Amino acid sequence: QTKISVAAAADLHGVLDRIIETYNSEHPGVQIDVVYGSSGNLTTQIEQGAPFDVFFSADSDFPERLVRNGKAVGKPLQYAEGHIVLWSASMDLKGVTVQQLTQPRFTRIAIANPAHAPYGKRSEQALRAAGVWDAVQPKIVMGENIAQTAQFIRSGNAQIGFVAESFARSPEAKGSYVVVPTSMYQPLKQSFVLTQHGANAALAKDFMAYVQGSKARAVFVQYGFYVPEIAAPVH
Amino acid sequence: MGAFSAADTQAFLLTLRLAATVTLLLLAIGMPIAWWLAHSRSWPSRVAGAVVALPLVLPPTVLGFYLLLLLGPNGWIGKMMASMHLDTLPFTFKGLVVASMLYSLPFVVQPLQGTFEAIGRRSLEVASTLGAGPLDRFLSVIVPMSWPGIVAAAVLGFAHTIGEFGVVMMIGGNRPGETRVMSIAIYDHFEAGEFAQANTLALSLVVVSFAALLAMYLLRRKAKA
Amino acid sequence: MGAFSAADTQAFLLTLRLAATVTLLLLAIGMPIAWWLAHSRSWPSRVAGAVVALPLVLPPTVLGFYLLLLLGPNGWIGKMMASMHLDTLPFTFKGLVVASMLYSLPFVVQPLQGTFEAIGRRSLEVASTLGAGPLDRFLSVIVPMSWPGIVAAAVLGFAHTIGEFGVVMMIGGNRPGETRVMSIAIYDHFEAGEFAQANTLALSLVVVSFAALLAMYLLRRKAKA
Amino acid sequence: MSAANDGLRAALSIRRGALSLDLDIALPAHGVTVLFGASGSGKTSCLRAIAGLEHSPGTVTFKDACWQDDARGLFVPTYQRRVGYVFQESSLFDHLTVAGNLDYGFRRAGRPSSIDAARWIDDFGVRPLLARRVAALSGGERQRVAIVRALMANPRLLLLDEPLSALDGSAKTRLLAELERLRTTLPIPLIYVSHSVEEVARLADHLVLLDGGRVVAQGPLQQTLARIDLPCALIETLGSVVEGKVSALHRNDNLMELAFAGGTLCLPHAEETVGQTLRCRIDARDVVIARDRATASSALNQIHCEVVAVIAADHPAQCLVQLDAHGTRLLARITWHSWHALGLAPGDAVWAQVKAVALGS
Amino acid sequence: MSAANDGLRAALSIRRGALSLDLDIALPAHGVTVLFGASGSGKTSCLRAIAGLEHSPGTVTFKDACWQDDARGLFVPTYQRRVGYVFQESSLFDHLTVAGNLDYGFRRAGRPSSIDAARWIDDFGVRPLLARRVAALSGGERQRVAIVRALMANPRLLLLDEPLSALDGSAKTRLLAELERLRTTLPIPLIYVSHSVEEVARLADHLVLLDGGRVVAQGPLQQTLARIDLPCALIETLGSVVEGKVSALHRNDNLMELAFAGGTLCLPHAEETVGQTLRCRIDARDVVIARDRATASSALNQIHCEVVAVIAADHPAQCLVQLDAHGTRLLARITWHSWHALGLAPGDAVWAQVKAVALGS
Ligand SMILES: Nc1ncnc2c1ncn2[C@@H]1O[C@H](COP(=O)(O)OP(=O)(O)OP(=O)(O)O)[C@@H](O)[C@H]1O
Ligand SMILES: Nc1ncnc2c1ncn2[C@@H]1O[C@H](COP(=O)(O)OP(=O)(O)OP(=O)(O)O)[C@@H](O)[C@H]1O
Ligand code: MOO
Ligand SMILES: [Mg+2]
Ligand SMILES: [Mg+2]
Repeated sequence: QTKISVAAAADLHGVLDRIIETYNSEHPGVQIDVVYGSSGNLTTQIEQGAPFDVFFSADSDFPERLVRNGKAVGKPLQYAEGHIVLWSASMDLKGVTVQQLTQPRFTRIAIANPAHAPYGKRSEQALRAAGVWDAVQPKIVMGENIAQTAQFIRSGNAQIGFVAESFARSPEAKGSYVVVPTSMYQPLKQSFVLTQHGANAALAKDFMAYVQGSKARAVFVQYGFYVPEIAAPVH
Repeated sequence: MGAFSAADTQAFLLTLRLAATVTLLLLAIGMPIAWWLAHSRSWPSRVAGAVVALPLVLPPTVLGFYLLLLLGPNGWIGKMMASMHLDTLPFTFKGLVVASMLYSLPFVVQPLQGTFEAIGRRSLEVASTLGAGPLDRFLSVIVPMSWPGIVAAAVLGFAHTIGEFGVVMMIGGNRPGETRVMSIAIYDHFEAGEFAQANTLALSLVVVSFAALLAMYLLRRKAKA
Repeated sequence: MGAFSAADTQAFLLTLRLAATVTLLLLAIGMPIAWWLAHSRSWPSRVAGAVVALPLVLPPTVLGFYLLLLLGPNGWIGKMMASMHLDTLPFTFKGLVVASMLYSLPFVVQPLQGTFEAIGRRSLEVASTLGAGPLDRFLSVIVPMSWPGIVAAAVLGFAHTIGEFGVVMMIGGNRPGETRVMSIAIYDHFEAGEFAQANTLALSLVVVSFAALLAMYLLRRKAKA
Repeated sequence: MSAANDGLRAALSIRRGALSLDLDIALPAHGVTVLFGASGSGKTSCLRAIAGLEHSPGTVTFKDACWQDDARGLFVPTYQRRVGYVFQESSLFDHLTVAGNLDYGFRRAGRPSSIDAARWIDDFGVRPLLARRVAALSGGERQRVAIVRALMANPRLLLLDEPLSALDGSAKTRLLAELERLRTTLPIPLIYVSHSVEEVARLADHLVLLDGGRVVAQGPLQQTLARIDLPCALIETLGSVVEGKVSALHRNDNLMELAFAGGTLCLPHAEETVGQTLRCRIDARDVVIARDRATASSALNQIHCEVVAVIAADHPAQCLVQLDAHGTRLLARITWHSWHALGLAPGDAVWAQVKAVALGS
Repeated sequence: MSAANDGLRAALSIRRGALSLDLDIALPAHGVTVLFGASGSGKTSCLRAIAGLEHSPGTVTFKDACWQDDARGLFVPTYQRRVGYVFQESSLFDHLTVAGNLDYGFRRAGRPSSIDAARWIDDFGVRPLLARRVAALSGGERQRVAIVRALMANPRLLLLDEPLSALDGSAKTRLLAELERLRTTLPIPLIYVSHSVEEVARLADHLVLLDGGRVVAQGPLQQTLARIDLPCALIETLGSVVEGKVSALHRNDNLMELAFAGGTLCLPHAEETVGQTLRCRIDARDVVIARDRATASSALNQIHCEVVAVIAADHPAQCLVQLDAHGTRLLARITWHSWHALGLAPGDAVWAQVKAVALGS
């Protein structure tokens, strides 16, 4: 088998492509297709029979839901930890805190949809922790997933918003960002799982092992993720 | 079956408001355009025909992509609006109206054009000899004679706007009461795994729509008989 | 401007294949349906009219939602297909064809119905007296006389399929060469921040589409003249 | 009316809005049947029912085929009846040229070699129009194309709904002559709707008179014309028809003599030959009644007759005098003033004077 | 043709496919002008250009208004010309009832009280149809509705394109009588397209003859009819028209006498009154020429005439004899046989015999 299909959370845009590139250079002749989306969307699709072999979620809840439903095999494994930042393409955010988002100069605040994008859920946690969730409601615009949310900010349509740190630190990213203290939200235990569809795919298992290897972890770090010392089963 | 939440009701009403606004505006501008396209054989009208039809073949995501760039604060329309101290259009109801009008224009113009082309010149000539000027002829001959086409245009325009998802996804921002229309709300429920709520919402839309369509069909046949 | 990658080419061709397949199938089944709707005044035909029009007012997400529930491994059609050892339809090209046909059906039927209604009975009566049976009359009278309507139906159906995003998003699964159509590919580029590639792809679609539309418009006017 | 009929038999009950027409007709398998009646009397409705374009309850049989029998649930669709139909209003296909229109039925009939299409195209003056679009034809041109188109479809029965009403005098004369020729050469029966007396006289072998929603009379032309129980307006419009044999030609004067039981009529000669059977209609108003044979008058024909009856004409000043010339009925419309001045009474012997030219065209 | 004209003046160069018609006509401000010509001679094209439905190069003026002057780039659109137009083919609005059709132009004319709509509706027999859908009308009914609709739009000029061709005999007679009445009561000019001689004779005050793409003659009716330079076929179809005054009524016989310069004609009487000017057409074939005055004949009218000229008629057996009855031209169509038998020659004194009934309807 030379071809597998991977479903990945939208925050992995870039980093996963890079990892597959390096994997490919070591395993010529194999093909790994990636589909990005919000973790919730991908989970629902897998539940409905979408033929993905591996699922990279932005958190650990969605992979666990798949395991519970019998749509995935084995335990979800954490491959990285994700953090959120406040990012703007046009403003200097030095010293800006989440509390200050109520200021009138921020007319539009972009977040991912908390209903099915883990990054959105974390953004909501941070806003609630700051006590401004209700106050900023009229300014909130939601992206379907974190990548679309980043687009709202990148194109200037929203002056500011919450994105994965990886987006704000990517080489092409313009503007400035400030880190949101991890005390204000639960950092994302980004986990992946082998799906029912991929249960017998040797290539999938091999690729999953590769992702946990040191080379891949280096790439994650390079793109702004945090990598746990040991890729141990979550919980 | 899940409950019909206040948020869902809001999405429902917003959708109807959007579709109604867009349909009325489109009928108003679509009729003269369709008439022109139906009866002129000049070069400009042919090119215009193709331009009007363009949104037909553009995926909503393409349209949304360009609209976001064009209407956003860095786009030239966005800059123009900002210089006039107007809000930029993305993430607003007005923005959805503009986008949906662009998107649904051909769906209104095409059926109108089809019926207009089917109306022979004779009826218009007769009306002229009976003293009816151009506008009068339009209202007293063309409109009643092309009634089925107008109904079709309105239904297509309305429906296409209700069903619009891609463009709204790109430039809506999912704002309750402003840009969170039904299609988005259902998608959200679905993605969140809230099948019951998705089902309630979808079913209510199906029932209401079907009732409206059926009524329209029965009325339309009555009018013909 | 970004490069036109192999993946993009694949998406482009896949989209054209999907739209062409769907349009041909829809014209084939849409014509008899439209004729029936245009000329029968029976109750069943009125209800059928409303049913055919239903996808018009359904957001693609609703349609996609129900299709997924119905065609998926837990839906009754899905189970039926599984018991016949057939692949389930969601996330396959065939599935997209089925979904797009449902979705675009009214866009083909409505303009056809409009032109068919505009054709008087007399021409058909004349053809009867000249020995033309029902199918013959259809091909030799109705089709040539309703040419503008048929072209409109084909263009609308084709375009609506090309532009489809919501349904594909729900049941496509974004599989390269199988279900990753243009609208999805552009959205992906957009999300990935690959504006240049999104732009290339979108622009190529615009250019090709506009050329096709323009050619069609010019031809159509020629035929009329 | 016999049930065993080798022509067309239609028993239909036609209801359309105000119209309520109970039709029961039996038409011969050959020759021309004219359906005659006022506007709105149901002529078109009748043709449509025969062609199967309208389904009125009843039965229709044609020769060996049963086209409609509601008792048996039988209704043969129009296209299988092979009836040619020339509609009252123009009915050409807009999307085809004239040639395309003509070929439409011709092709479907299998372009039979028995059909001399070229001749009809010439006879009806359609050749110069072949390449035209239908929209570029005048009213008369359209109708000619429609007639040729119907003929070329090789029908078993030809229905014509006032085919000449859109034509002007000379075109009408030409077409009428053409139709008269068709009448003798076409091997199929024609049903011809008309409210023109001239057309009736020239074409009809068989006459069906419609009035007030019913068939007031039907039968062979002569018999029907001789009936005195018909409304006088009808009798008057119909006039009389003399049928005889050409007995002599006067080539110098371009005249010929037509011999019939009641005598000889002198009338203009065209291409007729001696011995040929000919029919000639005499308008009641063209007949002058005189007590004596006239001399030195341009009224060439003087026929000795007996006055049979007199009835009031439509106009109060006039009366209709039925004359008998050895078995042939003649009809004269004269004023009551003349009737009295001449002291006429049934049984009187008189001379009926008819100008040769009145008998001509 | 004077440039200062208070009626309609049209100088147009009409090109439509094969048709190439150079029109230059000046019509009086009152009365009926009949455009007469064969099928395809351009009558309809002409009306359309006058109504502004077609833009052929040239100029059109009507009374004080200039409707078209290409030199000045002027072209008044149809709806501002206020011309009534009755089309050759039915042209009712399908989406309206009969009443809706009638009201369409009436409303736009401001429903003027000067228009006695109710009377026209009754006169043309349209009242029972008012609530009908247009699809449920017979051919004749449609045309009647179209005429009333045009009248009710209160036009300044009425154009009628063969309005009677779809009608049967009796309906035609009735409508023709109605149009004749209109002719005298309507204060506006009518242009009437026709190829029926009867209609010409009954309605025309002014005649425009079209043939082969040009105007072969135009002018007041009598003058135009008297011209001998016209094609004989035309002369023959036109016949002659006698205009005189009603001089006596014979109520018992329902007859009346019409006195004119050449004598007296006796003809059926309807509602005419003594002193009324009346016009009566005499078909050439209805005139019998005799050397002597006939006695005991039902031919009531005998007029003393002089033979003016003889020309060959269309049929080789026949000739057309022009007679002069004290200034009124009469035309007789007789056979050459009779011409020779009677030994006629120009200058001879003869009796022209015409039946009273031939003059009637
Ligand atoms: N669909 C209809 N609904 C109601 N009445 C109708 C319908 N069709 C015809 N009629 C009426 O039926 C009568 C007969 O119509 P038909 O067309 O058969 O007459 P016709 O004899 O052909 O007359 P014409 O010589 O004017 O063509 C008319 O009075 C007409 O108004
Ligand atoms: N659009 C056109 N293109 C080409 N030829 C045309 C067009 N319209 C009319 N003609 C031709 O012009 C001629 C005159 O047409 P028109 O309709 O004016 O004749 P008409 O005198 O009204 O005849 P009719 O008595 O048959 O109605 C005809 O020979 C016709 O074929
Ligand atoms: O699952 Mo996401 O990356 O929060 O859209
Ligand atoms: Mg009829
Ligand atoms: Mg004409």
